[in-house]
Amino acid sequence: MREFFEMGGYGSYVWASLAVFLTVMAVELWSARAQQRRQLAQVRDRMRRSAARSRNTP
Amino acid sequence: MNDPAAHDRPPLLAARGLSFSRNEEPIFGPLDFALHAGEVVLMEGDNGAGKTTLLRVLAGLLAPSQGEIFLNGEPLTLARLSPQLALLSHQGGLKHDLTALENLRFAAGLHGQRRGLSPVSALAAVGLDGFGEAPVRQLSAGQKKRVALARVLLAPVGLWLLDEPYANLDRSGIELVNRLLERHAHEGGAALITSHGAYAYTSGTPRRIALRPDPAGAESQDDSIVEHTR
Amino acid sequence: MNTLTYWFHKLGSPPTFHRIATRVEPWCLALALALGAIGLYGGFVLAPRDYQQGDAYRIIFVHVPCAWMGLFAYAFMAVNAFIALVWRIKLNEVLAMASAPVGAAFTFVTLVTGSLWGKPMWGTWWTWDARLTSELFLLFLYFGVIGLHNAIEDRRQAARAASFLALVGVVNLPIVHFSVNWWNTLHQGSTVRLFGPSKIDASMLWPLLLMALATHIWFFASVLARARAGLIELDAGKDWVRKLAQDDAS
Amino acid sequence: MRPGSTSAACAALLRRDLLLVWRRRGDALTPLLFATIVVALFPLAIGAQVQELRPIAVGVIFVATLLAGLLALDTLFRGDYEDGSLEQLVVSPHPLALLLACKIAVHWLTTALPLIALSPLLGELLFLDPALRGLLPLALLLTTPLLSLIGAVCVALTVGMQRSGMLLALLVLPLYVPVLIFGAGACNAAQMGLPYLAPLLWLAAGLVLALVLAPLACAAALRISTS
Repeated sequence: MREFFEMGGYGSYVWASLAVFLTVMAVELWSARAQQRRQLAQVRDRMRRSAARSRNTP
Repeated sequence: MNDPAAHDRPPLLAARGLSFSRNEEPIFGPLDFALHAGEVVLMEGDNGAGKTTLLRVLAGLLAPSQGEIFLNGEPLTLARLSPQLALLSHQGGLKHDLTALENLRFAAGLHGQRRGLSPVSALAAVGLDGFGEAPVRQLSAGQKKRVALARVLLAPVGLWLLDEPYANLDRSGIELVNRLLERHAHEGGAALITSHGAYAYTSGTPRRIALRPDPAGAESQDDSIVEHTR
Repeated sequence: MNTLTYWFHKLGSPPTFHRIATRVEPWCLALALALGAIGLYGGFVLAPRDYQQGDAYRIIFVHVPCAWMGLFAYAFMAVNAFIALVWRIKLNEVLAMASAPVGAAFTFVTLVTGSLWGKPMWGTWWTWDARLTSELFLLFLYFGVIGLHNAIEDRRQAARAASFLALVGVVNLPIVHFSVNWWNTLHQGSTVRLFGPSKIDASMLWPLLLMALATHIWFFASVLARARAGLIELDAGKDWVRKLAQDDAS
Repeated sequence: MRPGSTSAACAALLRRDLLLVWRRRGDALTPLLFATIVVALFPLAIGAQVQELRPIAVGVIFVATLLAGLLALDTLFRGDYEDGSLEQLVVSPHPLALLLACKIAVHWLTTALPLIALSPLLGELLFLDPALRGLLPLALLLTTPLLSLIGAVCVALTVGMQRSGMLLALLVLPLYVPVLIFGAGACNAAQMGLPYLAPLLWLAAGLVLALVLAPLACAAALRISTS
């Protein structure tokens, strides 16, 4: 099993490239989801602000 | 000389269902109006009401969100050229490193020259004769506005779109603008001017346009535009 | 209006697209992960060792699909940019701008895995190989589009300016590729084929194609997620977004 | 030329822009000084031996010229945008692409041409191979208009922004790659004794293409960024 991970001496490069691929993809998708949450939060803030403004202006 | 014949020719400027919105916020609502030869139309609205935006849309600088614009009956598209209008914007469009005359000579080269008018006589017409050689940078704000007005005067066009022509002008300046507008209308031209000052164009009641037909029933101004009574 | 344009028009309206995207996206993601897992298993475990490069060649199962994706993402962005500029459709603007960061991510991974592969093969992290150089400038093009998009406040105008740059870039890409190849022959003579095993037999091919499919589906999942965020930002004033925000909060 | 005709408008625009540059002729020297300083830095960094400087002389001159042109690009539309005369060009009855072509021509004349005239001096600073003294200005003559034309399209995209200097460089440099490769490549090929006509012909073809397409793209980009 061990020589499988060694990949004929190139293990570090092969697994490193796989790690880079997986992390970049994960970060990329997470940031896409985060962007969506942030936009929705901004919309809620704006709604709360406009609700507050309409309350205190008669 | 608001002769009826002026009305059967196609209006110099007509807008149909014209509206513009930026980032989904409406800047000015659906507008329908026509501008015939010999008319001066005043557009009122507090600042931020979209007056400058409307002028930029009519000049072809901005594409409207909806609606159409007709110059002399032909639809204006961004690609098509608009040889019949002169625009006066806030900045004035003058190069500060050049002298007033050099600016006017350039404008004459670019837009052409009205018959019987030359850069020098245009400068005299706005009360700046003798200032021809002064670099624009050294002129006061009022004088810069007069040089810009001279540029508009020089252009051989029927339609004037003037954004705040009265800004930075003293009493004699305001009278000058009114005289120019009256002579322009008299010669069969038309002008659309924006201002938030009450003193604008006192000679005769110009037609007024509400930028946004306010939903609470536009008692002062509805779509049927009251005719210019001068 | 025949059914096609009706359907296309219907899809074009943001709330509908948002609803469809919300439903489709998890499935895309799941499918991409599944295909990716199988592809990687095939490539890293099943595929035989290359008689010349040993196991180092396995990096192609990550490097090559990402390289293809970098170009596909740019093509996808350019097509949407063209439609957005000509017909001013909001959805295409958002899709074009959504695909830029994803394309940049894939190109970045291509460059990193390329240099990770170059180290054991050529002893240096970076080789001015014609294809790697083209990838590098593709990455710069992506950063240009993303940079321009973020630099302008008005969202619609930013999208149209960046779309215009994307179209200029699409014209420039083949020229860059051609000039870099010419430059390469000038300075390094003809280079040995650096990337890829000496010969690809069937057991290496199917994982590669499977990985390519997985990355494509992953690309759409990510673009859909970003497009949803973009649509919400654009329609922030509309009530379908307000309702969405409230449901999301509860 | 009847006043108001397109040719009169172009002539007026060319005359005005040249007059403007003449009024600020001090500023027109900055690209030259910048390129000279950049070239003069290399011997300090690399050492002043002929065998070290001569091989890189062409490349350094090309990059210095490219960067000097890039710095000068920002002034292409900024002045006109701020004082409203850009609007007058857009509203004028003449094709905007043609007017912008005139502006780009004046910009090239007043920034790149002096650099080409200076290039033999820059060559001496780096012990340029004497055989290239004739080819370098020719290659620059084909390269710099391409740089100005492509650069103008990107400047038009960033004209509305305040601090767009660095962003402009990011937009423009990937588009400059083929031009730099063929320009410097031609001279390097000549230096190595290889045939150098092919890259020059590619540059000429690119230039002819850009002369037609770039002003149109510039006008379209301007409409987008000023809308």
